[in-house]
Amino acid sequence: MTNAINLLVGLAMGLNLIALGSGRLPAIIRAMAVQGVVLGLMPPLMETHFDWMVTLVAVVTVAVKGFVIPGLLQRALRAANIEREVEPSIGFVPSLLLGAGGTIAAMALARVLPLLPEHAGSLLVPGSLASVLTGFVLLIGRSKAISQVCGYLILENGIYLFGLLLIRATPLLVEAGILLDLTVGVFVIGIIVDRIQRAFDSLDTRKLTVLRE
Amino acid sequence: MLAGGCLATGVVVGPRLARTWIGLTVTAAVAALGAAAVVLAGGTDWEWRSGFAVAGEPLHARLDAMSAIFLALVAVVGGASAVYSRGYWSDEGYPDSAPRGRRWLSAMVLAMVWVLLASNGLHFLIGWELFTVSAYFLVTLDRGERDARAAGWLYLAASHLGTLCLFAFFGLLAARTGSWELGPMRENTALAPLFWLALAGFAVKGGVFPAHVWLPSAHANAPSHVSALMSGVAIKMGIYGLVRFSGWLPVPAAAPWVVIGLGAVSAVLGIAFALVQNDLKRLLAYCSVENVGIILVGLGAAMLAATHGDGPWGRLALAGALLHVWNHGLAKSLLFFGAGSVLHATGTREITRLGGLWRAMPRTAGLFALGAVAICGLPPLNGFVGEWLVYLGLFDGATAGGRPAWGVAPAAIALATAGALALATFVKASAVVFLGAPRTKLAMDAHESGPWLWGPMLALAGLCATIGLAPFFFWPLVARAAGAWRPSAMAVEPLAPVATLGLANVVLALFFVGAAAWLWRRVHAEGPRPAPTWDCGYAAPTPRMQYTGGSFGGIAATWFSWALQIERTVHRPRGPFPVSASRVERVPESVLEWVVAPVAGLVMRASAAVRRLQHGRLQFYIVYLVAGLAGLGLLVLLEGNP
Amino acid sequence: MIPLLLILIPLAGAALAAVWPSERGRPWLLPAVGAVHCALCLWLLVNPPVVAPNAWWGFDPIARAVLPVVSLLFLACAAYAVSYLRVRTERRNRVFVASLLALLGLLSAGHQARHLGLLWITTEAVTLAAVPLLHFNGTSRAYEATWKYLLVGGTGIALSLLGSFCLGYASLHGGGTGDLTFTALMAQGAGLSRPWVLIAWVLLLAGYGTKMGLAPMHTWKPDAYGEAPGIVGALLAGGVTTVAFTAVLRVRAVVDAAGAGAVTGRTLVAIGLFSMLVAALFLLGTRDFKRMLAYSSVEHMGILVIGAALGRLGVWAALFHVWGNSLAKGALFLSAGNIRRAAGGRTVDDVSGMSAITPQSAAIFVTGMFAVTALPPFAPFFSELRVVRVALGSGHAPAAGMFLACLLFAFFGLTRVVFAIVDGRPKPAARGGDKRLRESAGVVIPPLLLLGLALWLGLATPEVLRDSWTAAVDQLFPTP
Amino acid sequence: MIAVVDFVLRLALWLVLAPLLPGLITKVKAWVAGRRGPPVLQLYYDLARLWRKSVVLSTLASPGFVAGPAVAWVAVLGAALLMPLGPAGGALSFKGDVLLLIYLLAVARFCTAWAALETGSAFEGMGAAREVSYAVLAEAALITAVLSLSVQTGSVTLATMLVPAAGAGAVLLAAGLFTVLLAENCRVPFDDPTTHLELTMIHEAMVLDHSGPPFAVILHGASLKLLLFALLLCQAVLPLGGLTPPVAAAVLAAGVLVVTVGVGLVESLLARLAFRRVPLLLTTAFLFCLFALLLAWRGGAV
Repeated sequence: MTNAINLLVGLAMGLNLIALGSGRLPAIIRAMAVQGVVLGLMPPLMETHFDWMVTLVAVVTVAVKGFVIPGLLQRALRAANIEREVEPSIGFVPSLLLGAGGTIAAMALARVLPLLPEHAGSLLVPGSLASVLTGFVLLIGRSKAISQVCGYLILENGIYLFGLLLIRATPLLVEAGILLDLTVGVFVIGIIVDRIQRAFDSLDTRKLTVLRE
Repeated sequence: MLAGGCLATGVVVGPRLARTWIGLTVTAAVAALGAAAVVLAGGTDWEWRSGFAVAGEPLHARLDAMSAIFLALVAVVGGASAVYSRGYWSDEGYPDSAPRGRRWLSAMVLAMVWVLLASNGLHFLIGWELFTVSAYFLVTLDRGERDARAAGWLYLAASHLGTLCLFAFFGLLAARTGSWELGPMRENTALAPLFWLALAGFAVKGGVFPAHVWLPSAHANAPSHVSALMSGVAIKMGIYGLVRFSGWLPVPAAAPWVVIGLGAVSAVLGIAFALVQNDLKRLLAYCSVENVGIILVGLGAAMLAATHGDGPWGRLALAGALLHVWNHGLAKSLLFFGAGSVLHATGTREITRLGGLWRAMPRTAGLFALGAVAICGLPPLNGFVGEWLVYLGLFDGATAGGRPAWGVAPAAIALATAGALALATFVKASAVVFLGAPRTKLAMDAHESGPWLWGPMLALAGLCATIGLAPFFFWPLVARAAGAWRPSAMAVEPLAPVATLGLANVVLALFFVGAAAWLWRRVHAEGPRPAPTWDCGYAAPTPRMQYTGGSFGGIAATWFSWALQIERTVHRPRGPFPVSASRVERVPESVLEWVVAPVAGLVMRASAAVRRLQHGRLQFYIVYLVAGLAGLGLLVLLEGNP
Repeated sequence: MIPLLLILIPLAGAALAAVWPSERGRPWLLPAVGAVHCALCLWLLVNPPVVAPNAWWGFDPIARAVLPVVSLLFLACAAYAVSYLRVRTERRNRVFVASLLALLGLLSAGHQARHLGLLWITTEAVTLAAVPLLHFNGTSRAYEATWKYLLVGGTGIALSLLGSFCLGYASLHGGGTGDLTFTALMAQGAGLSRPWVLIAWVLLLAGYGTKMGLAPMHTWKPDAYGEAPGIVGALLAGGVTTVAFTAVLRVRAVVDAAGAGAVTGRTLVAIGLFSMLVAALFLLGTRDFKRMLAYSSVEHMGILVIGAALGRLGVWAALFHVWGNSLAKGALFLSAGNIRRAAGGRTVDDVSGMSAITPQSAAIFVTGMFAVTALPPFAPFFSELRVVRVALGSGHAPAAGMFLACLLFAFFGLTRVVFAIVDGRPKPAARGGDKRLRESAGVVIPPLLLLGLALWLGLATPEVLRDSWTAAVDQLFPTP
Repeated sequence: MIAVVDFVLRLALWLVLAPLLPGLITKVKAWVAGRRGPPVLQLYYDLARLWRKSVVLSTLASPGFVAGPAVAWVAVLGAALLMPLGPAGGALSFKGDVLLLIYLLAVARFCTAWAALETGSAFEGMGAAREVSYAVLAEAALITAVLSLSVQTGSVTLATMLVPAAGAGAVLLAAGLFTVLLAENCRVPFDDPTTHLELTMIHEAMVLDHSGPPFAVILHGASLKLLLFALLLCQAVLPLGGLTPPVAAAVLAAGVLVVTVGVGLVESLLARLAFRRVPLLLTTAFLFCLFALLLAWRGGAV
């Protein structure tokens, strides 16, 4: 069971690196989407017995994170007809290195942190930390709104991963609410990206610097 | 209570019913004056507690001799400037701002009365702030005028600095004593350091020399009745605070020396700045700095005496200072009213553009001259009585010897210098403005001002003369107030033969008038032959040949050039037939321009640097977020593991 | 039951607004719901209900101490909104009204949430509900502001979620059940594992600090306040920030119970002073009078946090300040909105002499400015004085000194801008002639009422409020 | 009754004797220069003649132009009456009368300057400006001198405080007061009462436009002031305490004579100072008095 989880987490971490390394926006979106699906699959796996609530949550997550948001972003992408992330403020190689370094650091940190015995072996903590870091790198280092949204999503995925530590402790209602919020939030962001694309007809956030001081 | 009521209603009805308002204000003034007189004469404090709580603190008003002194001044000058404003800032002249002016005037006077009565730190602060703000709105009554706005803002900013010092002061006081109640707490020596905060806060309001930066422009640009109120009364509130809390709190050992030093410096430099001003009202404003200095010298002497064996001479100096509070308040308001009439009649405050006004406005000229004599502290008027008492205190201190002598003797010399400079200043001010020939068309077309204007001036002048000629009526009052400062066995009254002085003053006054009349009669016995001024042979002296105020003060100005930093731009005449030549002098606000401005510049540069961080780049905003996170983490890491 | 009504009625109202047919009728839902909500709140304020210790929701003392002011503020804004929306007929108001009502419901929920998870959910929901309000004007600037608000705020809120998880894990690791209700966490107290608690504290403070707008996480604030309508600004400054602040208070209580009180105190003072300093420096140079309000809000958040750092008395003063600040800020934002509309400009360079064009609003603006800069006898004066007094009394003299210095600079900046706008000669750009924009009773009375409340609060703080604050303090510091 | 007689006598004494001093000074100067010079009583003749003359009033002058000299004269006379005459004491003596005396002189200065500025003449303005400016230093020196006297006698009353210090103090004080006397009475080296180059004058420049009785009053006032300072100087440095009244009076008269002659000698031996050097000299006088004060402290109460 734990191995399966670890496998998935490892996959998610790999996807982080892809998102960091690739300059093509569709690739980033795809990586983010796949990661969403992967994360969506986890809760049912962790549950020993079938629980329709969990399944529902998982389905919703997979649907929204894996398909709705990516679709929305794809649409904005087509409308703005841009393909590549041009001149990122943190280059791809550096961000890749950052991500890799961050992953290793996360591993090391997870050893230091006082964890419960049953979590000691799991990749959840390092995975979540690595994803959070990746999210930040994307948010800071990319100039296209879309890649920043992806970064934000990956950040939240990381937090989601950490949340899985508590899945038994916290009541499902809360989990569900949190998930709902996240998804709605991302959804709203997607809408705003769409609006910005119309207002500025570009997704280059370096153009969004009218408001200052 | 009646006074409060009238003023409160004045705030409400003031804007609409001008006449009723004046009636109310004057009634209030009379009532307040009565209350003060009762307390001063009767010697029993008036105390009033009420269950009604404002801001969680029960109302508690106390009127003792000390606050009664100031209350009387507030009443007199407040009432006078209310009447004066009727003619000076009339509804016809200023339809939109006159009503506002009435409201704020009432509010300001009310707030000052509140400050004087409050015996609760919280209420004191409330009154203090209200008084400051209403004064701001009075200064900027003429909203269209850029100078007035700038001056008002400077005033507000400076006052706020002072207020925040008082925030800290009262906050600490309340924190240390555990309650907002004010009152004598001399035995609690832990409170001594607080005096520095009080000094800072009240000195700004009082316009003590280094902290006077706001004063000249505010007093010069305000409407004249407001200038009178601010210069005559408002700055006395700062004095009140100092006197009050130097009496109620224990003071640190160094405080008396600092106070007397500040006083001496203010006295000399203040009047030095006044001497070189070309703006009549600015000159008067700087003169206020000088007089505040004189008062502080008296207070400092009293504090010195109190900390060195409590010799009676300190009380003498303090009593003199308190009397000087009155004298300066009356005379300075009179002078500002006079300056207001001049401004009203000619439309300019520049001394160099005036001259020869006595012909057009004899009443104003006479009253202004009287005010000048009073403010110079010349016998037989009130100014002399006050300064004489201060001198007596200082001399007794010097003769008593001991360490205080090293403080009071230099102070006495400083006072003498300041007195002589004041004389020069006011000879210049009154003579250049009112005597000789009109220098410009403005001065030529001047006209005498109406009874609303000279009425209050006459009243104030009468008071100046009364205090000067019958000081023995007022002496017991101030003596009692000085006694209320810090209770002490010593009685001050016998220390100074005020009655004799009063007698001398009366005789002198009689002889002055007599001799003048006699000589006048002698001169006019056979008709004097009128002729143009014999200007050493110039056939037709032109007004431009008259000695200007600038050159009049020139000699003494050179002695203080280190402080005045006068900037001259000289354009010398060239060639045999020079076409043009000019010599422009500008007196900078030294402290403001050489000290405050650079500091402000630094702060503004820092602000600009910080504001550049808000550049609109989202990526960096998230960097800031991460940085904040990291910073907090670091902090916790350092604090967290013991 | 009633506490839930506080949440449900506005949400129902939002639903109703979403389906309400008429553009002109819809705005009237706002004052209606607001009035009901306000009435309920005040009723609960006067006779507080008993809250089960382990309940997830509840009108507990903290909610009682803060929620009523939010409700009052909303009522005023709602009353204002009716006239405002009548002026802004060119925009459809369906989404606007619905989101406003939803915002109210979620705010009530946020204040009443006694469960860390729920608290987070509601806060995030509030963030999202505010989005349509922010870009109501539909300009590109508005979208830019919304975008920044979303990403910065979202990142921050995400961090606070991580923090919540960490706190839960601290409970697990300390042998607890991982129950995230505050009562349970505080009960576990020292049982919580210290490192996780500290990590959680950092993350939560950063997260909810972002919502509060503490420097350096405040960057979204000026943009949002500058571009949103006055109502939204008022509600953000007076309502949303309050939720975040109560969140910080509740979390702090837990961390203190875990025995890290000293750490929390230090961090709070540090970030509070930093916020005040940054805000003061920004205020010194700001020229846009709506962004100015945002920085002033940052400054006041700093004051709140410093108060919260100073123990029982400090928290009491901070709660007092919440009331004073919300009311005064509300008045400021609303009157600023009027001036902004009539002036047709946003900076001191192209606005002046507004006292001639919008006399009442200008007067309210000036008075409100004096109120937030602690002019007695308005409430903020007393709360700030209390903060100073407590700070000086508890040996934080340097902090108090810096506090006062920041107040001074802020005062300089505010007065400079405000008087530049109010006094002087009106600029030709000002659209004073436009009848639609002339100030009507509907847009003048609400801010006036708010000011009046602030004044009344300062002059005579009602006993019931004092009690409620004391009760809240007792809840936060169970062992005095 | 006695008081009235005493008062009248004093008044007569001052009024009559005062104009003698300028005459003496001019006599001394003439003698030094080897000329016969005008008679000692010249000033009396001048005063009588002026009193009979009629007046030329500047068209610009206000009533103050006439009132000024009168008030100034009364002020100086009042100051003179406060000044004790050796054993006879002052007409009116009370604590702090010395301050009244100093301020009465200030009143006189105020009025003279005022009257000078009445006519709007540049030269009189110049003179007035110099008068009031140099008075600043002179007054500081004077108050310091008085301070030193009162410190060493522990009194602020003229009658009791005019007791000279022993030795250096007295010398310093004498030097200081003598300089102040020269300055206050507009004698060489501060001012030259005889020259007629207006630019170089202080006092004379101020009275250019006065004529007839007012001018007479001014001249008489000036002589009163000179006598006043001479007496102050003498009593500050001459130990009259132990002497019997007649002797004391004689000594006092002799002292005044010596001072007058001294002034005359100075006038004939020294040249007028350039105006920008005047402050220097006055500051020196001030320092003399200051040192006297310090000495008084060292020997005195401390």
